[in-house]
Amino acid sequence: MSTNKITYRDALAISMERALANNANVIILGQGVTDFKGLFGTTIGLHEKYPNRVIEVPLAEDSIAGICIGASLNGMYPINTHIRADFGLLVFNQLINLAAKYRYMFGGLFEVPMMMRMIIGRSWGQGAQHSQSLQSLLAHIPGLRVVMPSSPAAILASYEYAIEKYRGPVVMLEHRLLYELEFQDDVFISDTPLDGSRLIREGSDITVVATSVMVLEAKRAAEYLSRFGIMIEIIDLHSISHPDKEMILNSVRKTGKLVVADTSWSAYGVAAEVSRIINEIDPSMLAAPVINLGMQPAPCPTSKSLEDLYYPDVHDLVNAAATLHFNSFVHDIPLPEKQSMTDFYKHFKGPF
Amino acid sequence: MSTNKITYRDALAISMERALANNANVIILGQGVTDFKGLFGTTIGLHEKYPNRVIEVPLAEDSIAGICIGASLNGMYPINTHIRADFGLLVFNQLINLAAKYRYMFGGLFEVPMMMRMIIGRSWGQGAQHSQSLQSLLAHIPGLRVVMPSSPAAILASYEYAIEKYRGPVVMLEHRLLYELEFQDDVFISDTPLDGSRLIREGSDITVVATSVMVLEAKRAAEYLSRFGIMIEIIDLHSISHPDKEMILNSVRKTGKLVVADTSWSAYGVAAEVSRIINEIDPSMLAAPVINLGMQPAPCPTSKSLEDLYYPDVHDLVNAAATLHFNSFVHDIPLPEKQSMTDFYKHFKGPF
Amino acid sequence: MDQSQRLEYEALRIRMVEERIIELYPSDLIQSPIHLSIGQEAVAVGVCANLNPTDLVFITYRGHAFYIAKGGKLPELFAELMGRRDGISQGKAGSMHLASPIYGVIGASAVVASTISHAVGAALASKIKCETDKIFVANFGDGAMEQGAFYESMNFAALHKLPVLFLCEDNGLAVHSKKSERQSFDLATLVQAFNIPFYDLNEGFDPMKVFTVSKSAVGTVRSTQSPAFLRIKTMRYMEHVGPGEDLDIGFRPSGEIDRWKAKDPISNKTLISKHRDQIILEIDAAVKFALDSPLPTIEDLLTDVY
Amino acid sequence: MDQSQRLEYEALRIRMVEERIIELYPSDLIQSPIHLSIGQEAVAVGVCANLNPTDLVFITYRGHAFYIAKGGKLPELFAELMGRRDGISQGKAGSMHLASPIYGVIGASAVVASTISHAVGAALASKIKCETDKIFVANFGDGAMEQGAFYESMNFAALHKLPVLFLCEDNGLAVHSKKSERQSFDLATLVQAFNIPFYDLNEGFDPMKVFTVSKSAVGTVRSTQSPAFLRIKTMRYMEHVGPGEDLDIGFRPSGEIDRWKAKDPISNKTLISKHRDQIILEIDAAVKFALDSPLPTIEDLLTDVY
Ligand SMILES: Cc1ncc(C[n+]2csc(CCOP(=O)(O)OP(=O)(O)O)c2C)c(N)n1
Ligand SMILES: Cc1ncc(C[n+]2csc(CCOP(=O)(O)OP(=O)(O)O)c2C)c(N)n1
Ligand SMILES: [Mg+2]
Ligand SMILES: [Mg+2]
Repeated sequence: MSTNKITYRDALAISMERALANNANVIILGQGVTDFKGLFGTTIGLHEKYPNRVIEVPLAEDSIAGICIGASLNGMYPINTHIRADFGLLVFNQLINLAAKYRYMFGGLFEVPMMMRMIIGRSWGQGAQHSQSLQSLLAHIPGLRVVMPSSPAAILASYEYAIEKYRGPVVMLEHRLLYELEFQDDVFISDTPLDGSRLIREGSDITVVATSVMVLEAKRAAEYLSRFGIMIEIIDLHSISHPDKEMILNSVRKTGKLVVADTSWSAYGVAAEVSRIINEIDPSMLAAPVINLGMQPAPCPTSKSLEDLYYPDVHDLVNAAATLHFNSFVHDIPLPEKQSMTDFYKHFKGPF
Repeated sequence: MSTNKITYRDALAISMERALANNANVIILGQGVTDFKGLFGTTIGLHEKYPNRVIEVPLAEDSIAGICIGASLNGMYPINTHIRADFGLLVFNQLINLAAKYRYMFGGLFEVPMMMRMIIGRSWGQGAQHSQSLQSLLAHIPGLRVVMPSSPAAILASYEYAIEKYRGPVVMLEHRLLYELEFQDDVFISDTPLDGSRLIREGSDITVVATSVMVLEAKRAAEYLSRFGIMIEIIDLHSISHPDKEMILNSVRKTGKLVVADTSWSAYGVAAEVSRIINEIDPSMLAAPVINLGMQPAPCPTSKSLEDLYYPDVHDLVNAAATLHFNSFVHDIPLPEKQSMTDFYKHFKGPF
Repeated sequence: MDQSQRLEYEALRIRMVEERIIELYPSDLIQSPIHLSIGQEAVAVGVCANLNPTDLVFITYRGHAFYIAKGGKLPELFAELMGRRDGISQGKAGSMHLASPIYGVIGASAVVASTISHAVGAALASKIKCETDKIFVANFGDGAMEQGAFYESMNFAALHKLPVLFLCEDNGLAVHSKKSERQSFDLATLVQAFNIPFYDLNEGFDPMKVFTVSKSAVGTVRSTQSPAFLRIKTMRYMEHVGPGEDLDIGFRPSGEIDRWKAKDPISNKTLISKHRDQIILEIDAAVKFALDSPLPTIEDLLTDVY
Repeated sequence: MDQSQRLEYEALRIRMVEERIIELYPSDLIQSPIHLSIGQEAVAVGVCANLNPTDLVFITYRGHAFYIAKGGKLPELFAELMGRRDGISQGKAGSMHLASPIYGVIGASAVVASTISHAVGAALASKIKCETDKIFVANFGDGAMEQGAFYESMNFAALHKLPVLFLCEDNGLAVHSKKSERQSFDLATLVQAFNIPFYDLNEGFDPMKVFTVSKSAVGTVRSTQSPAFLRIKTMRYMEHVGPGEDLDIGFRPSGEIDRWKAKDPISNKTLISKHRDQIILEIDAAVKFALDSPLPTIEDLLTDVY
């Protein structure tokens, strides 16, 4: 699928609308899905059109997740929303102990097709409890598909596939910072868009494996570095639970140098998993140490001055790539200013 | 601390008893902590001795975890038990969104010293919901100390330190299969036993990094292989959140060959993290691909015939080490029979 | 047989299945934690006699009785308990995760209270599909009512007027812990707070009384397509998990079980001698089926993960 | 001033602090989501006037009013909102995570209902320490009562007879969702199920009425060292989060707020003009303190993690 000039939010809204229109079994359950803000504009008007199938819910995440499993067992395709991924921690019992295991545990007697949409918060003082990225926790668990779409095309392809073709539980981790952005030349073609990664840009010098909003930062870094003749290859990990290992291996075989840029912490995170993938096959493809960029090893602070230091961005990516390229922390590439990503993409002041 | 001929269970019982005796602020809350089975024999008689401080609780994991945080904020040292780590998923909101962040989020105004004891189940048909090992999920989160003690000495040292000296939330992942075992020449000396790893055995050929019960399997494999002149170095990871990186790096620098043997799944797990630790410093220390042994990528099946295939054991460890040693899947080392670990250690039939 | 005799027969059949499980246990053929319903059979048979095959029940790890009462077959049950390829779930489930979709038994969970919300969700689906004939039974123990998920589920079911029967099998124990150590609420008042009709029965040993009260409760749910609550007091004769008893340990009031047994028609000699031989034959055949079934292999290990 | 005047003064002071926050907001000096208590101030001042400094309150992301009413200082508050080094928590907390341990304000959480159990746990500790003079206030909104954690907390507090005041600040809304879309229970009956004394007040605009009813509720908790429940109906004048109003969107019954404001003594002109200047001076000084405070730096980034 290819999209032009639509925002990430548009793609989500289109996906939700199409799902309801095309499939009478789709239901959407979540806090705020029926109100005038419609979960950051992704469900506006849908309750009016499908009053029985777009359902406002009590503040009771655990049971709502279980209700979705029950509805799925009885023929529905539930889409359960969480305005912050952090609140998703309340559904870990249902998601991990039940949904992920349901098919296997009963030897294939049941299936529980359903989707959890979890939105990752960032900036404007979201703080420690509105900013977490839980992809590695969920991707550790067999039975779950965990996807971090980084563009409208990724959303359109993978949401439709999940809802129409796939028969298990899927967790979609959306990034709030991307919602307002328009994308150009955004193409995503895949027969199985819940699996695999996306080659975003080819380059011969350094591989950057990135997730979600970090894919955009990687693009900015790559453009910047190309001016200095350093060619970055960018892989959008996309399917966190089922990445394209061959794509990663082939790229690192070519470049020998790797930066991983993730939205969460590095320890036991995406950075760790990418190193595992390489080391199980052939660590000698790495010509240099891997540089991993993620959140600082602390809860997220609220103050903007700390938050800007907390998250890695284009500045850190350029520095990492230059360090690898020149095999030295001291290099001649001038670093782009450490400018808040929020300021760059859009002056984000809510709604939250 | 050094122990001789006491069981893992004894060490837990001693730790609980000493904690209550030495520190009037210690309270133990959990299902079954006051009954005659006393959480697999680790709290027997304590309620009779400390009726107000050893407290049976309703089946309400979420609020009990919160109650522990509240009690901690008001001066207690709560020990909260979970008879299966799987039920720990119900406390992820309190543990991750609250306990782990409490000190940082309030800029150091509060501390929440407390301990979660989570027991990992295995064998005799525990199945998908009584067998999980959640270390990597928890160790991803800054603010938590996550420890997997593999012996009585490790328990005695780290529980006492956690309760008497450390001022934050600690998760202890105990392994049910170890409870009945006696240990000899079991020594653990550390000033900060919630951090760091343990060098269990020195060897020049292959490094095995193992967790929990896999440390014991690694020892069996090492003894077996020593008969064939293959010398295994064993590192017990011990502190999953704060492993001794230098110890791992030094060992792999020496051997060039690495096997990671963990109690959970490999993806986004301990296996991944160990590779991250190496690759951030110098992947060239690896002379061969890493072999990672963990649970098969599926929920845990109940049937013993499947369960025996599901978990890695001494057979797989010997095979992995021999493969690395001879740089070939085809090697001359006869493999020890794939015998159920349960059968080997003790014929385990409950109590559950 | 009249209704009462049929119910007693069904209850006896369940008891004899579980007694066979106990008999087999020392052989290690069944390598699975077992939570027996001995003493509680009347609940399952009395309630299920009011259900249609299309009604769905959502059960727990203590699920043998409901599995059988709702129509689940014995050969597949024994094969599952023995971890065999021809078990209900090919040996992947074991005793704690029974299910029988064709008879309306949805998957049992070993996490307390975790399927209550599933029943509510299935009922929501039914309402959205404009079905008016089905009901959904959430079966749980007294301990499960301490979980927030139970409360949240009642709120949602009452709010959306969903055809759910909340069925509490109240044996007064959670493992070894008594209700007074765990609960401070009056159940009738709690349920009333949600304006959910409350049915209560103390004589859970009597299949016919269970049948009668659940006829009303099930009828209410079916006709109003709204939730009702049924609490049945019952008695667990055996230990919480495992094949033994736990009487001599002294944590249970002595005589409690004996007094209950004296009123329990399934312990009745005449009933037993009348049906014994036939049921034994049936169980023998089921056990044979299980023993003849192969164990699953590496080929099965990674199927159905997703 | 008499009690009533003092309470009105306190409420006005809180309102003026929040009005200053609104004023400052467009400057981007406060880069933090803000959940204002404007319209709800009477609850905080009326309840806290019955509390001792050693009593602990457990608050929420909508915490400015309780923070101030319990004694929290304004300079550190403004510095915290502006993310400064001299803020309550050095800028790491922001508006959603206020606290003031010396005045008995324990850390606010932005996860709905997540601190109710903390109050219960602190009360448990107090009981174990044989204290008999302290009480613990769990403050939460109407929406929080849908969370299982709320129910579990009531069960535990009632079971162990803990000195907890469950205080529901009932503004009828969770973000934009009305109670009728979320709740099916009758609160009085629910609370009664736990045998917890229930106090209810509709006139949450009146600080003196709040004071009086909470005097009884607090008194009950203190004297019985057992839980009590106090629900106070109140009105959120502003949007759920942010500095604006949400009246013209049409999801709230029109006139609802105006009718409430008409009864709200804090909107009273005489009161305002009497205290205005003095409070402005105090707030000016607090804002100045905040503006003079440096921003935290990389040195602060990784402190206090553990
Ligand atoms: C969430 C959770 N906590 C604890 C356990 C351990 N456990 C298994 S059964 C049980 C008792 C449940 O009591 P009840 O609901 O009354 O059911 P009964 O066993 O009496 O049928 C407990 C605590 C569990 N399985 N799940
Ligand atoms: C567990 C959780 N779910 C959802 C949210 C998003 N959220 C923030 S405030 C709020 C409404 C809470 O309503 P109420 O408890 O009545 O408090 P009020 O905001 O009205 O003071 C919601 C749903 C959250 N913060 N935490
Ligand atoms: Mg029970
Ligand atoms: Mg509210």
